[in-house]
Amino acid sequence: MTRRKGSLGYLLLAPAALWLVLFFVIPFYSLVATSLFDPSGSDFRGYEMTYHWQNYVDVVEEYWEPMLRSLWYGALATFFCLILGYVLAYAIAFKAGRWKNLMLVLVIAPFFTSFLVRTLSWKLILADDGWIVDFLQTLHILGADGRLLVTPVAVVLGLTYNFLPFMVLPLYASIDKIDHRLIEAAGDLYANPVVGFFKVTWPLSLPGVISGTLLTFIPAAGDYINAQLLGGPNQRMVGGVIQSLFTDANDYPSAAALSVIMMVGIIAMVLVYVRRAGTEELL
Amino acid sequence: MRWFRNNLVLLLGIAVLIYTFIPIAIVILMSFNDPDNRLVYSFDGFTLQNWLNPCEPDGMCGSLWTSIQIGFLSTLFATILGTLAAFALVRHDFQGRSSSNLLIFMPMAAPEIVLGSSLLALFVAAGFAGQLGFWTILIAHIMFCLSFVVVTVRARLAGLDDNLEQAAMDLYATPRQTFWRVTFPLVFPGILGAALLSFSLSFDDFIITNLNAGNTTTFPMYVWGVSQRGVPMQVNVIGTVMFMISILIVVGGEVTSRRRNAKLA
Amino acid sequence: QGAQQDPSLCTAPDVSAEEMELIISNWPGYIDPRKNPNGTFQTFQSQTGISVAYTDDVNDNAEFYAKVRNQLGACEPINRDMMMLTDWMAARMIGLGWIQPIDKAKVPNLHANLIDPLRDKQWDPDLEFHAPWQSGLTGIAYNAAKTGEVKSFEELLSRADLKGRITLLSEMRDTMGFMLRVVGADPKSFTDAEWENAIDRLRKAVDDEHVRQFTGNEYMQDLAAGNILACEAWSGDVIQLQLDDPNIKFVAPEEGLSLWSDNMIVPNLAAHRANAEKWIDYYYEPAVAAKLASWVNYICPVKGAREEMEKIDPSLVDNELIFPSDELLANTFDFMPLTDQQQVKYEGDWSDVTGG
Amino acid sequence: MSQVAETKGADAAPAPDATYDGLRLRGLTKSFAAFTAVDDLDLDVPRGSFFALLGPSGCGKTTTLRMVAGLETPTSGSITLAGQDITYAKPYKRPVNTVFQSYALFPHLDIHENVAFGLKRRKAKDVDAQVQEMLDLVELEAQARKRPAQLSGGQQQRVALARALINKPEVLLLDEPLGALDLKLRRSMQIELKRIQTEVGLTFIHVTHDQEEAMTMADTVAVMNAGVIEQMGSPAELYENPRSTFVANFLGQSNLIEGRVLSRAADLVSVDMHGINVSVPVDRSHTDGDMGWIGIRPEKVLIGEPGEALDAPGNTIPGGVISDVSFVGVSTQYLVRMPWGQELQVFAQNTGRSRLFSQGEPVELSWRPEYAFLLDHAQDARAGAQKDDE
Amino acid sequence: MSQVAETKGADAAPAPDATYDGLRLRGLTKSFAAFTAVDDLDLDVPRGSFFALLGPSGCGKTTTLRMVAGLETPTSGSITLAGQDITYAKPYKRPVNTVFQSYALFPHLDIHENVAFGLKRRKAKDVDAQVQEMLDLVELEAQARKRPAQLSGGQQQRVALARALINKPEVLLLDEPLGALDLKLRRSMQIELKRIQTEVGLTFIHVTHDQEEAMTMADTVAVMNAGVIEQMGSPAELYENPRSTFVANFLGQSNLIEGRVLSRAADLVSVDMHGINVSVPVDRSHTDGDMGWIGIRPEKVLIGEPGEALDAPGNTIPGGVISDVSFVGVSTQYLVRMPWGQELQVFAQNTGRSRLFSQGEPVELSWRPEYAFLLDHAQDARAGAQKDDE
Ligand SMILES: Nc1ncnc2c1ncn2[C@@H]1O[C@H](COP(=O)(O)OP(=O)(O)OP(=O)(O)O)[C@@H](O)[C@H]1O
Ligand SMILES: Nc1ncnc2c1ncn2[C@@H]1O[C@H](COP(=O)(O)OP(=O)(O)OP(=O)(O)O)[C@@H](O)[C@H]1O
Ligand SMILES: [Mg+2]
Ligand SMILES: [Mg+2]
Repeated sequence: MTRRKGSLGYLLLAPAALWLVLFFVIPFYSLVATSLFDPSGSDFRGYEMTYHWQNYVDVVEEYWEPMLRSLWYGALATFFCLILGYVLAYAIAFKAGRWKNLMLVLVIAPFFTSFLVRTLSWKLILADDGWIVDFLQTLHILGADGRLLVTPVAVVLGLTYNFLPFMVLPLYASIDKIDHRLIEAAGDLYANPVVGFFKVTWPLSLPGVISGTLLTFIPAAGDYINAQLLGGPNQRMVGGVIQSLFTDANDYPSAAALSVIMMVGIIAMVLVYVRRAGTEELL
Repeated sequence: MRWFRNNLVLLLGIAVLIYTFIPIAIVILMSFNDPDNRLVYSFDGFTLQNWLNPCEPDGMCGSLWTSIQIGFLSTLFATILGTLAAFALVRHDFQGRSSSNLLIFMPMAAPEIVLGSSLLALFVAAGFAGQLGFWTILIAHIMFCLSFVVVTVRARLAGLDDNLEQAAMDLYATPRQTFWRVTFPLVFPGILGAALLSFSLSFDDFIITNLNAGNTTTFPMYVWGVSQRGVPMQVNVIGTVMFMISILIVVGGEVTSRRRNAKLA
Repeated sequence: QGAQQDPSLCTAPDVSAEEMELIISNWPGYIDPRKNPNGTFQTFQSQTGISVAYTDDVNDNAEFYAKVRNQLGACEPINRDMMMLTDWMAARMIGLGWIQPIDKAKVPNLHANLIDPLRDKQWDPDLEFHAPWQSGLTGIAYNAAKTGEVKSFEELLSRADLKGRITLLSEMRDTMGFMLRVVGADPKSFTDAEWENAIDRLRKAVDDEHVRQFTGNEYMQDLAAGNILACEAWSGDVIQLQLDDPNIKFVAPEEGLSLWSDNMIVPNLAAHRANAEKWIDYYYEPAVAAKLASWVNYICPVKGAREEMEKIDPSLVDNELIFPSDELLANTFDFMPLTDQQQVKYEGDWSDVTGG
Repeated sequence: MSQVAETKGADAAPAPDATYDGLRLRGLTKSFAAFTAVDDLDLDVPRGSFFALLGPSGCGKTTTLRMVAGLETPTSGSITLAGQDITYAKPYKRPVNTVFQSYALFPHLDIHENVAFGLKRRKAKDVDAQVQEMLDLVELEAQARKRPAQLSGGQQQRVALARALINKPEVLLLDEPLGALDLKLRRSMQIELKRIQTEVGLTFIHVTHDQEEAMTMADTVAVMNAGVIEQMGSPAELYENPRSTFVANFLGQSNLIEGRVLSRAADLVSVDMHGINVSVPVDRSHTDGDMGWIGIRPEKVLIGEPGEALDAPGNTIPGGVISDVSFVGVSTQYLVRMPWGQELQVFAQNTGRSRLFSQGEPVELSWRPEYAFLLDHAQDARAGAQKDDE
Repeated sequence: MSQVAETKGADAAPAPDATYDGLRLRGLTKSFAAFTAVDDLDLDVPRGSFFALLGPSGCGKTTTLRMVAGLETPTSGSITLAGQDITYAKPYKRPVNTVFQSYALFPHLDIHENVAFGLKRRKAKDVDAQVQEMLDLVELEAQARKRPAQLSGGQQQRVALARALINKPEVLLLDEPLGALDLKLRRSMQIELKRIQTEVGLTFIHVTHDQEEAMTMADTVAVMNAGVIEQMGSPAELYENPRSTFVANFLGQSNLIEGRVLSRAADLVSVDMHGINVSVPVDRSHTDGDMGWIGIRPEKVLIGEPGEALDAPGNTIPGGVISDVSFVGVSTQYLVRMPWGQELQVFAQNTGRSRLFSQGEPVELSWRPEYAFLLDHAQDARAGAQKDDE
């Protein structure tokens, strides 16, 4: 599809861009500034700008572990979301018929209830002497004193659950527009459903896959609340570290530095990923 | 058996849906809960009390109303701005397209706490310290919903061939008409998805909201607050109602549109 | 310098006389039902004719600090006349000069009725800036149905059968106070070395996965649901739990108890200071205090409330956790005020261990 | 002829029999909601034959092919290929390929990859060479690396053709595969198709609106109408001896003149046509009522000045008047109004030998009896004819 | 003829002049990356004329139409309509509608809404009535409430036609609008199109691969090849008197026989054709070299037994041998091998009058000089002819 040249593009982009510049870029700029403040500053003594790049080195040394963990959990959650989400989106787009819109809203409806309540429910379900754990224990998938809560499993499950819609909706949006006759053609040309899927459906749905994975991975990797409620000290994610550095320790420079690193890191990964997927033109 | 094979995907899809419903089931159940103790979240007995006076807990319904208003407004604006931007990014070529893309992704990656407080700092610096509340929350929500809208709409827009738009133009449709009569209907699923996402995002956001709320209270803020002293079961009522309403709206829409079609045919 | 302000310079004209209003931020569920016509809240409004805008948006001291520091630090209004914050946070804000003094003459009840254990705080010895709203004890709670008595923190952190089934509180001072005691230091005054000891001890417990989580009030849920057997707990909550599960027990650990209070303080630029003082004085009337205590079940900081309680709810009169005996309080400690570097360092260490 | 016989036989015993080695449809029906697109259709396509399917727009051709390809599940009926039932077999399991009327090219693959698709799926050897060859054949070597969207309509159609053809399937379904090509290109594609079909001995089912194409290429032609097969047979047979007014009008043009049967001799049926006595061979008479339609092809009608000796024994009809003349490359087309008011069509080749007649001139018509045919009077004389606005 | 003149004139002064009230293209060029689809094209379409555009697949017809419709911006050149430059005017501002080769129906609207689209945009009155009428015209009344996806190919094409036609635009661009229709339907649609065009006096630019269609319907036919116009003129003129081998081969068939110009008289050019002396009228001779191609249409060639008197004065060529006979409905096609080895095509109508010749028989050919034409020897004798695999 051809991209039109000319100023209309700017015109369309302007409002959103302006908004983001005002309410994101400027704050982000002050964030970067903060990350270079002298770490010995405090609300009592004030902060002075000493371009203290050391902050970055320090936080990396200090917190590389939760950083990696975040990326890892984020990736896992994204992966599971992709699998679950694709099935669901595909079913809605091609099989739901007249129930399309209903199913679509059903996907998101559970998320109109408060996050906290949902998580409390999960805690009830996954409770140490809840039936799921018992079940898994009887199957000896879990040890006798094994548990789900406060384990990586619980955290990833929480992430997967809470970010599923961010995967499904974009996926649906792009699967829905695939011309069914192409899939028929593939079948006619000896592609069994599986091959047909990977040779035709999948490539044609790539825009959705890209968007979906981005919408899932980026916030999931930055999330901390799931880790805090469903995980323990050993599952903390970088988001949580930033949270506590900021609110509890009031170590604003470190918090800022860590944030910047995290953002840049995630975005970098994203770009690499998009290049890998060979879909720059989608950006 | 063949039926089963043909509908396998649909069945799997429904299975996934059910997975997303598990917690809701509990929420619905809990909305009928008669708790022995307000600190403990467990089903102790059946009652209709929660349904009969859902607004009993101090300030809950007020905060809910605030959240709904903010949810709708931010969804509206974010969806409009975001859709426009998505069009710009997919359909147009201009200097700094790729950097605009970065600009779109950054907010999604920003940790809420720092983002929220930098934003607060901005408001204070701009002398809005006194006016913190509804509007500042709205501004913030639009800001972080935008990215999600853009990316979602783009998923629909990418590779959508422009033959049909050309046909429309050829049939005297001005760009605006072309958009509303042809492009929009074709892109609608994407926009709908984006809108739904924005609403759930806005409706569930705690940290950024909390920082910029002044002494306005949104529903999530309320829930976080009370959770310290035990969640009142009415919260589940609200959850259930929100869930039901969203479904009713769709079903209603479906039915009416069917009727209209029926009449036409 | 820094974000520090001078309260005397950062004031707003008191318009209490013209507009009979009062804006309060408090912890959730920290007051008897406001809708109740003869509850303390309505009574105050009808007596004084002041309409109170009451929001319970204080979920956490640090979080609240983040919420207001930009404004207060720049001598900008936060549109509140009063908020209830825990000792150390109140102390910090007072230290930063963000808090307005309370006119001694306007609050006779406070000075008359405040119970002795809460007087003479290092950071505000003669109640110039703060007035305790409610107080509480931090100790150990355990589920007698599932495990034997847990007498001490030592035990809590080492007993094999508790491995992975205990939680500690996520506020640094709560937990570290005990940790310092465990390593034989005094929370009221300790050295960095002692701190290191204490934090290491804790880190060990965490690394062995002996400690399951660091929580806010969620521990109640887990304790009741049986996910955990014992935990560090706040007295008021335990009373609540006991109501339907007598097996939940609160013990004063051998290391002692930490006694804390949430304090009413008036921020800079508050527009209704006089009304705020009316509020304070009102809640220091024993009858009112008793009514409040009977509902929130925390330690009531008001002398004479116990007698009043006889009339309201005799069952609570002898409850040590509401009207603690002197011997119980004899064994309490509180946490020394921290310089801001200490604050940053210790909280930093803390969040490294707890994962935040 | 044989096919027709078989169909007949099958009507009697509709059970698909395992011995038949071609493609056999029995009682095939497809309904969309209320609308029945294909209606209890019986068809036999002998293995290795070039089978043409003709029919008006919307008569169910594509639907039929889609059912054979397995892309549409029949509402009822059965499809057997070489004796085994494939009614419900999955598309990718059938040795059948389709050239889709709507092309259905893969937009994300370039031309080369599109054409290679089928072979790759079956792990064929030297794919590239074959694809090259096939692209040469459809004259698209130059476009190999373009995306479908960058091709012209006709080029896209050729890609669709190549993509199916390259697989050399047992049965190839061609749904108007040459409709978007210019005459010359179409002709050479026809030759290629025919060559491949005969060389490899494939079965082609070819839907086309180009009757000449059907006539020249197919061994068997079936005319379909409103979801059913009207007549089936060799091209010449269908053209020379149509069995129904629909076929008579739909395939080429026919003059249908009302007539009353006078007598049926052993070999001739003699008919009174508006007072003129004409005769029709028995094997060309398809009605046993005593009224009928006498049919004659326009190019079989000779035209001449009144009294001019036309070398056609019998059947001379006087009193015609030229009411319209139109010039069409190869020949001139006359409309002649007859005494009984009907207008008859006459084609005369522009050999430049016989002179052209002009409007209003009186003429005499005539034709040889063996070219006429007699149809059931119950049928609509205009069935299948073009509805021009009278 | 006039158009050609105009084109010529314009070549001299390519400035689009404001007086011309038709559609005028000047130096129109469209390149996709390296590839040039339309190459410096000049064209004049008089107002109210029915203009047919013929050309091989991929020669640039659609691209040209798209530029006229404003859907493609020309790389260079200008488009003027009724004197005013619309080269860069917005599509929706042009009084031009298109029947898209790929239909481009709106999938989310039903047929009725699709057809109504244009009228609604222009706030027309009694839309429904008009739409009804139009749907009747294309015989889709029954389908009004179906979605495009539920229609057959031909039905979709008719919707596309109706959707554009209903707007009665000044200029209507038809890109193979009838390609997917069966013969009869196509004929009646042709009649309707012609009727509307003349009644309302619209300008139609009609791309088609059906040469008979072009011949019968168009006032002017242009033959396009590789992005340029080869020849333009009335149908008869193009057919009778082609100026280039491409046109001669592309429009119908031609026998092109090498010859050496002997002498050029006032009215006749006489040419030596492999030893036989044939003559060609001057106005039919399009070369001034001394070699040339003598062209003659197959149906203009008479065939007879050796010595049989063929009533064609002059130009009798003996020594032919029938090398192939094929039967095509209306006529029989012979291939005759001539003494100099070339095979000539001969069409004989099946009047049943002259007897059929069979393969191997010796025959004599002949034609009237006024039917022959002479072409530039520099051109490829096979240009535009079908490339069959010899
Ligand atoms: N977007 C494009 N990019 C590259 N080449 C293109 C593009 N569009 C068309 N072409 C080329 O331009 C040439 C002309 O295309 P056009 O569609 O005008 O042909 P056409 O005359 O309409 O052919 P047909 O009769 O098959 O429709 C073709 O060779 C085609 O490959
Ligand atoms: N999905 C559908 N829903 C309803 N009706 C349909 C559907 N698909 C096809 N039809 C109808 O079935 C009939 C046959 O369609 P089909 O495509 O087989 O026609 P066709 O013979 O291929 O015509 P054409 O020559 O125009 O392609 C048409 O009248 C069409 O309207
Ligand atoms: Mg079809
Ligand atoms: Mg074209």
